[in-house]
Amino acid sequence: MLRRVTIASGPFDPEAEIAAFRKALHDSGAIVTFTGQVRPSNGDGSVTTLSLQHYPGMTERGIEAMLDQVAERWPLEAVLVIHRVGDMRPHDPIVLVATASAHRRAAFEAADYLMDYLKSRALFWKSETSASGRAWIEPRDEDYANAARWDAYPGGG
Amino acid sequence: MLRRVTIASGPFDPEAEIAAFRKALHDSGAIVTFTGQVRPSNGDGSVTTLSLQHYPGMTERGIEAMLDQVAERWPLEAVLVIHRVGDMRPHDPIVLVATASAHRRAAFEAADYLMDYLKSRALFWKSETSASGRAWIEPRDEDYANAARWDAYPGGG
Amino acid sequence: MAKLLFFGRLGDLAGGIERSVGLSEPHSVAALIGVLEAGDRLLGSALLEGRVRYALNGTIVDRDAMVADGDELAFLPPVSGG
Amino acid sequence: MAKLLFFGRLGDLAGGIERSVGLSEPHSVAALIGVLEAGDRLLGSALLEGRVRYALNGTIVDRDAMVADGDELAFLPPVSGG
Repeated sequence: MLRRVTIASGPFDPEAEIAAFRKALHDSGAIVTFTGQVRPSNGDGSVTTLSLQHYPGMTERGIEAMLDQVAERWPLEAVLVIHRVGDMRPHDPIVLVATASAHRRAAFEAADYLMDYLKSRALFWKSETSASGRAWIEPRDEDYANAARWDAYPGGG
Repeated sequence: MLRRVTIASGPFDPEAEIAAFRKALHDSGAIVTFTGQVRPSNGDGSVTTLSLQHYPGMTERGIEAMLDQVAERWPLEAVLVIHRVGDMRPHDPIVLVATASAHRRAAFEAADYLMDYLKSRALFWKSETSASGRAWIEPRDEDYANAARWDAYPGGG
Repeated sequence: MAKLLFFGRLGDLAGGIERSVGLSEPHSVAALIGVLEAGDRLLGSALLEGRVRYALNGTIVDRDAMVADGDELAFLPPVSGG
Repeated sequence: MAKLLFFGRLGDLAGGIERSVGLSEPHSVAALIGVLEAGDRLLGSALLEGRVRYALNGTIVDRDAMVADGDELAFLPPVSGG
């Protein structure tokens, strides 16, 4: 399985990355992508800056270990993970996951699984600055619940 | 819900379409895309041409009716469906589905659901030309099984 | 004249996707298939296969539906997706 | 010297993400937190919260793990994803 993991300290262009990812494929008919971007509002005020911190080295190793699991679980030709750190503004891309497979079910499930990992277990810490100041964000119950769905999953592609 | 359905008789550029789709969003933090492209081989020989036929008017109305269901079932800001017809070569894009939502679960599920519809129930007829001649393709059991998953689905995003 | 449309492999059997037939009086879909079968046994039996559906002016109908001059009747074999 | 790293909200409490401490002899993680708590009660209790994890040279450990000069000990509050 081709794989690339990038922690980006500056902006990235999701569509340019998806195009390069797709051009490198040989036998995949199914490509799934997830792009996460900064939402302009968080419910209780408008966000001006989102800041993401990671633990250089350990964050990457965690993602690579997750890709080992993904490679065993689903028949994928390629996987791409790009994750921003540093300061971002509304509408800036935060994360891109792309998966490619002969089978669309494998591509969907692997992308979904990776996003659940990145949202609930990967080593990133996030703070939001809005009109009411700066606040560190911890995972929502929803993120834990999404990730827990896979624990009971029978596996396979 | 913003929506666009296009039946394309010529090539399209998935990443240019995804970029335009994403630029038009106001409040979505989650964008899921599925791109389907012609595989170079089908197991028993290499494919030289894939031809897709549709029933102009009725095919589009079927997809629009499916988008009505999707809009009721998931809280999406926007949906895009582009589907090629005519003659295609290996690696040419066949279909693009993009969904955008505040919630990544809604974006994933809606894209997955739409692809199951497009693969198993939308009015497209496909023939493959390979070394062994031209053959019409009918749905695989897998496609029916994928689509049937949703019948027992409790719904909601 | 009524317009008949043959999709997918049915178009190969019919020798083309489109055909026009003059109907002096309305025919049921079943009766129309009977007329086609009289001219081409293979095509007729393909149109009667259980998985073939019929669309009259863009709406799925059964074999009792009546087809008149000016109508469009499409024969839809199982779809094959994208 | 051992390097201490404080991520997320722990960095605000520690007044910076990184701090160096000289260790004349190896200390357990628990003992090291005790030293930090003596200097800053608020930081100490935050480092002991149940959801905070400890990584010694990039591997998750518990509070019994021994930290020596040259080691890197990171305090990891609950992650918040992308």
